[in-house]
Amino acid sequence: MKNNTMDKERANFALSFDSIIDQLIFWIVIISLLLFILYPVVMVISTSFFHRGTFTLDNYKNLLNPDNLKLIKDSLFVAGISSILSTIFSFCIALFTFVERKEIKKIIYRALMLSMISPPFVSSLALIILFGRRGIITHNLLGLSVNPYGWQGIVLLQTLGGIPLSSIMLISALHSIDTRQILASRDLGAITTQTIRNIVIPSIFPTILSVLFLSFTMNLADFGTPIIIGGKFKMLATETYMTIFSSGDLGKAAAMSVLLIPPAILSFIFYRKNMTSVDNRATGTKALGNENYDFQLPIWLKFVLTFITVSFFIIVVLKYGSIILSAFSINTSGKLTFTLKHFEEVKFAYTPAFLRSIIFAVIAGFVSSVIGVLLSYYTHRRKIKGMSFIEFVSALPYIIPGIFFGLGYIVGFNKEPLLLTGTTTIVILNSTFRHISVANKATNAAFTTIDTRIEDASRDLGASKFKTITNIIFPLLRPVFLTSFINTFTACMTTVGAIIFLVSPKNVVASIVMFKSITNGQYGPASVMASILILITVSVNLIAIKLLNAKEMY
Amino acid sequence: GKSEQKESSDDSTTPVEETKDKPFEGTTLSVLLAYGGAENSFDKFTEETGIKVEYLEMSTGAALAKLQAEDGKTEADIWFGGGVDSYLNARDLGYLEAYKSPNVSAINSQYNDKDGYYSGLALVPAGWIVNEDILKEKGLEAPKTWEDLADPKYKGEVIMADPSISGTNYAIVSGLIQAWGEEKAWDYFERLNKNIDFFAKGGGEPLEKVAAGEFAIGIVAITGGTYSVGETSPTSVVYPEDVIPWTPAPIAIFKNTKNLEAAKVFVDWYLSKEGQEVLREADARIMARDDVDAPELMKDLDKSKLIDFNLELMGSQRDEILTRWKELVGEK
Amino acid sequence: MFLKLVNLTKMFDEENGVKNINIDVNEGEFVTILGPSGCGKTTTLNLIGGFLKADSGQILLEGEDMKDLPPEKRPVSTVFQSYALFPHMNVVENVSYGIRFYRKEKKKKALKIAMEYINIVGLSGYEKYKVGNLSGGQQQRVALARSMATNPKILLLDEPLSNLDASLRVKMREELKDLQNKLNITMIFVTHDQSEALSLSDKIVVMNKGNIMQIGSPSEVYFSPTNEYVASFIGKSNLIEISGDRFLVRPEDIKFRPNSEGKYTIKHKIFMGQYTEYIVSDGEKNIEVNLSGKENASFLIGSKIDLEIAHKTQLRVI
Amino acid sequence: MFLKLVNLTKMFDEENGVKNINIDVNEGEFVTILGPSGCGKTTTLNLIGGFLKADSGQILLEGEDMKDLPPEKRPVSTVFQSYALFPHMNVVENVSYGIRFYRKEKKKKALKIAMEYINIVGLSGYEKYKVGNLSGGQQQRVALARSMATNPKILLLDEPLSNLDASLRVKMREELKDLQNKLNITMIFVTHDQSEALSLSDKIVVMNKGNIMQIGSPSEVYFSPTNEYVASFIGKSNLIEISGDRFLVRPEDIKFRPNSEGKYTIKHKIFMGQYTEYIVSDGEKNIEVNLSGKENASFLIGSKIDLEIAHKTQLRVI
Ligand SMILES: Nc1ncnc2c1ncn2[C@@H]1O[C@H](COP(=O)(O)OP(=O)(O)OP(=O)(O)O)[C@@H](O)[C@H]1O
Ligand SMILES: Nc1ncnc2c1ncn2[C@@H]1O[C@H](COP(=O)(O)OP(=O)(O)OP(=O)(O)O)[C@@H](O)[C@H]1O
Ligand SMILES: [Fe+3]
Ligand SMILES: [Mg+2]
Ligand SMILES: [Mg+2]
Repeated sequence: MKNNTMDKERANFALSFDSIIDQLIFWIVIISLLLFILYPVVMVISTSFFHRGTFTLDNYKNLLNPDNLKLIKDSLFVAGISSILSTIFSFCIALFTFVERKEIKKIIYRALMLSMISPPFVSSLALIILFGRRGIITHNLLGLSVNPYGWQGIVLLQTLGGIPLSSIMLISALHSIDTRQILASRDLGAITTQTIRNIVIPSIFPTILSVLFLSFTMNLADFGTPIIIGGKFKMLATETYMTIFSSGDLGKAAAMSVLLIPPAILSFIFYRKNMTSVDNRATGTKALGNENYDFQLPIWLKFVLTFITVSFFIIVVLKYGSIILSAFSINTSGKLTFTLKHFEEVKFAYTPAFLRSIIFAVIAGFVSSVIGVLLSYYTHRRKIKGMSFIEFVSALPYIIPGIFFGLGYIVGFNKEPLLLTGTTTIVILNSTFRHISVANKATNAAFTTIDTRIEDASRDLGASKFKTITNIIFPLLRPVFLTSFINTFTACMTTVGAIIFLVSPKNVVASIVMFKSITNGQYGPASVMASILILITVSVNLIAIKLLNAKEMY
Repeated sequence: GKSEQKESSDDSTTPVEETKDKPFEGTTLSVLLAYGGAENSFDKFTEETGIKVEYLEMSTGAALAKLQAEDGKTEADIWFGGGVDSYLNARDLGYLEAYKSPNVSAINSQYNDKDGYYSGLALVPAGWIVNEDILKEKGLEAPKTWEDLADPKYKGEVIMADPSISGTNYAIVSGLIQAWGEEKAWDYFERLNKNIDFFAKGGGEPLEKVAAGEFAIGIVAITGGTYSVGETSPTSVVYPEDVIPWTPAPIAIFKNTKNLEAAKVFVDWYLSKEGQEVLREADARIMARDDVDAPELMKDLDKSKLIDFNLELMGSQRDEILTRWKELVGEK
Repeated sequence: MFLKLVNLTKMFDEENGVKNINIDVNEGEFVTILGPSGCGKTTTLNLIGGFLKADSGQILLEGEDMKDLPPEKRPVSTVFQSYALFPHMNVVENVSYGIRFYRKEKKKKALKIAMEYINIVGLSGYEKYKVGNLSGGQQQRVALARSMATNPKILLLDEPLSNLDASLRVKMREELKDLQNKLNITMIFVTHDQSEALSLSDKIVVMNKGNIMQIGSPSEVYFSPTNEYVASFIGKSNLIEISGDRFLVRPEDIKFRPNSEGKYTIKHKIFMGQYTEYIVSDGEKNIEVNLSGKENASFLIGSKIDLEIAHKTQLRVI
Repeated sequence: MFLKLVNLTKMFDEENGVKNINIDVNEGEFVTILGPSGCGKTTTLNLIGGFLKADSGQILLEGEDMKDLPPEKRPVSTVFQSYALFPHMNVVENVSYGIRFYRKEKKKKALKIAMEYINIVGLSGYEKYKVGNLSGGQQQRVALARSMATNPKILLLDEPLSNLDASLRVKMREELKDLQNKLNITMIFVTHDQSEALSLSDKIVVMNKGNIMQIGSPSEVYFSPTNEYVASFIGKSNLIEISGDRFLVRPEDIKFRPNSEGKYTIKHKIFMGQYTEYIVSDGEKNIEVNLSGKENASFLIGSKIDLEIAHKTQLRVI
């Protein structure tokens, strides 16, 4: 009996100690998200309401002037077309992948992953190099002189840019369809095309819509493509950027950015709705490989799909090829000459910038993965009240233009006690919190496949909440960690918009240097930097895969 | 570079003097840079003074936006080069430190702020870069005067940076207005506009676009870099035969600097004869000091064609001019 | 013969798959394929349904080989293990699907026909329900109606009852049998549950590891298994050797004769409700005896008894 | 009393949950909670395990209320329906988990202890296997070993056998009972399978819609159900009215007396192997009769018979 009471005391002590840690982690997650996402966003929006300390609606008064209305119309038009096209093409590529043999599937999947690693502006750069007025293909090969600048160029690049991620999302959606439903459809007399129309598309419709909305918001917020390839065609995101740069009018720029928020919120609500509908699909079925079930597409369809897929990959190869080529050559008025000059220019001058980029991206990748996982855990596993608002907050930076998020940091963190401007910390924080949403969404998806009772089991076996997180949740989510780390790392290596104002002479990073080179029109050195960035990103990703060794899971 | 530094200073001075000479040894200055090629001169400065330099290339427009967002609490010490209009703006917002270097006396006062908020480093004339191949292909001659440039035969072949983004391009617009008077200038811009497909988003873009053969003629600020692209591409630099707008490349100290004394040393050095010569080597320009020769490349520049430019006026008219400009060109 | 599988073979690799399957099915017959998990039941159905391509052999339906027809052209229909209902369609849309595509009726007509089948399976009133909101038993009926609505010559059912609750399972079993009697559809039914197979079938095909072990009526496979595998897979069995011959004795075919001098002692007793399971031993060998009814639930562990064997089957040596 | 649930209540909403649950469990007892899907079995276990917080009531273990302890502090352990094994750990890591955290042993010692339990459940040699590569039965054993290894005062089992094959289920049932006998652990076992409940339990708690319907030994609930619900949920039953009193008669407690003048006619017959199910009718009411053994499998549909009722139970009115 005495023993028993002692046990109990110890239990109580341990209980409070563990729950303190658990609470601590929880509050750190909450506060950091509010402080480093919501606060700066609110701050930057508030600059549109305050002019030198006094409240004003000036910035909104003529926000909807004819010029801006046209701008909105144009932006919606281009972002709309690009996202619809890229969703259609992605669906074709995904469908092609879905019906192909296992080996080809693997190859396509890898290639798509790789083609996601693309620093911003690289596509624009490649387009100019290949198809510009003195483009290698248009001029050198075909003897044409075409003008790549305009909305068509934006649509082309945004479409291509959206394909890798969209295809990957659609491929996994296709594979989550219960194979038996496809069999059932054919069993009931529907031929392949009818099955695709009536079963396959409706089954992955939520994903199709998510993909559509995701690429729509990203295209809407994209300023890198239009700024380089748009010519005289203007879009909302570019104009926001321009407003900042030309007039330094933060208030007006912020007000314009606010215009981008409604579609972003819409798409988030959409995503949330689909998340719940995903849960009640494919219940209780044994995973059934579809390798042995032949799913023959009609020849014409097969041809179209093959054509689209092959074309896409040819374009990808051309893109990377042209970057590498232009890193090694000079193309003057149609004459291609080999040179190492660009390498000399880049040489050692930027080594610290590259090193810094790697360090920042590794830290951001790691921290944002951890926070993203925890956020998802508290929201969807512990189902703590109010967490879905926090989850919404975490999605904000993903759907508003990066430059806007960056400005928020400057506006929000330039006074004591939050004086961070000019420090290395602010760049890392910004990169980290900008990408929480990726880890969060990946974790949400993973959680739907993990039995909730596993956590109960862990606690039943004596592990506290905190120990359950470290011993069960994190190890189980290792593959998610990997994906989100790679995503964030890649994004950080190549991001520009968000940190363009945050970097100071002390903490320049490679992507900024590259951006500067491109806007100065120094395509040669820019290509060298792009090649190095791609190389670093691929290598670090491979190392991460090796370290986390996600393959031998399950 | 560290050991080299030591050696060279050993050569020129005695150790005792060294400590006196280099009171800021080990200090690091942060520079916001908008002066292509200037980074090549920093080593020499460090060698002479022991002050290290870190820099970030950033267009002056972006830098101004950043300053505003930070409310002037920048971590940078020095603003180096770029569009003088942004300097004027920053001065009015109180972000700059007034400092009259003893060396300004050797500099044409037209280049400097009268209260010393900025000083001129170099003079940047405006002109054109032309792609000979394209011209030949189209059977065109290079333009000789601004009026030539507005000739419809160059339609679609002219590129210029958006003056609201590029300080130097704004200086060109403002300069022509000052030189010709409102009426003539605006009439001219209207015709010129017809030849321009779209405006570039950065001051450096026209240069490379012309070099790459995307356009035949670019309106550019002429620096050493403008000439050097001619080494690898069929381009050449053309100065207008009628009037040449120009702008100074300024230097200023930020009010928020924590290294004011070192920053003053920096400004002094770059305004000294030696500093100016080093800077000229780093990027060939016509330097602000009269006692520094124009670089070999620019010997053919006829200084008499330089317009009489009132910088204060340029700064104060900026909003007005750009608004009108925007109305004129529309969405380009 | 209505359906004839001739030497049908499909091997996924050296070990897994089905080998030389020969089954004859008469019109209107209810044939059950019974076997443990992984024995190739689903594979066999998939071959008939056309979802898998056979390595060799023939699938003759009314004399014509349909081996090379794609699933959508075969006059057979499958009720899948997990039903594979289309979750984005409601009940009537699910049921009319095959009528539109297989029977090629116009949408409107198809909906009308579908209503009839919904009525047959007793789901009238549920036409507009999302299938996700139906209970397991109701879903199962939708799947049944959907398949039957294509007027298949043969209905294939892959463990359709295995996802249901014990009591619902028994109920649906009866309904299925009723339906088959009423509509006289030829059915091939897959299960690993022996009582399901025994209670439903005209003919049972017992499979193991990709091979057929025995084909026969329920009482044939139960009372006259041709090999030990079948004997032990279907029902419990005691193997008793009498003067060199081996006999199969079912636990329920043994009776107790209480006798304080008896040769056997009761070792173990498990009350199963309907019957009580006793393990008795003569010191050498355990014999399982199942006695049913309350009267037989009260023998005590340790009691001495004699056994009376009411029925035994001699096992042939294979 | 070892474990005492007193007026335990947990309502998720107006309808769903459990209400006023009172159960007494003795040390070493095997108690089964039996009921249909959704009746609150898992909820009751979750309350005991600490995964849910009760609205009201007490959970007294050896007299002390453990209602407010978190799961990790309760001296009970659960074997989950889906096992909830840790997929990123191998067998021995899974089993040692609770030894490390609950028993707070050093990792090395924990691994050693784990080996003993792996041995007990007969998985020696599989220590290093990833749990994903184990069969259902093996996974079940790992889950059992993992829970037992914490030396719980009570082991809770939530339908641990429902994911298994019919034949494996019977086998594991026996193993579980053996283990309980050997180690004398108090177990609370949840199932919706009446034969599982009958064959395993010392005491059965029959639940329905969040309420307890009856608590008793297997033969009590089978032979003396206190209400119709229990009567019909456990085993099949005929309700017969004799001079105003209602009696429960189990189908296996009825015998046939062939008589060409008999009052009853055989309407329907289903061969179930071990027994044959007959539906007989006197023209008004159907009665189900189960006769076991081969000798009783051959009555023909249409035959006239008389019935002899070997045992009946009067139903109290509630
Ligand atoms: N597509 C496939 N590729 C490779 N092997 C397969 C495939 N489908 C089934 N198998 C293997 O073939 C064997 C037979 O499988 P099948 O699905 O026919 O078994 P089953 O009798 O239906 O079992 P269950 O009762 O578990 O459904 C199994 O060993 C299985 O692993
Ligand atoms: N977390 C919950 N929130 C709301 N309702 C719940 C929750 N858990 C269970 N319920 C409801 O409470 C009732 C009892 O559920 P419980 O899981 O205890 O049933 P069960 O007897 O274990 O059923 P099964 O045999 O299907 O496992 C059900 O109606 C269920 O829908
Ligand atoms: Fe416990
Ligand atoms: Mg199967
Ligand atoms: Mg349950």
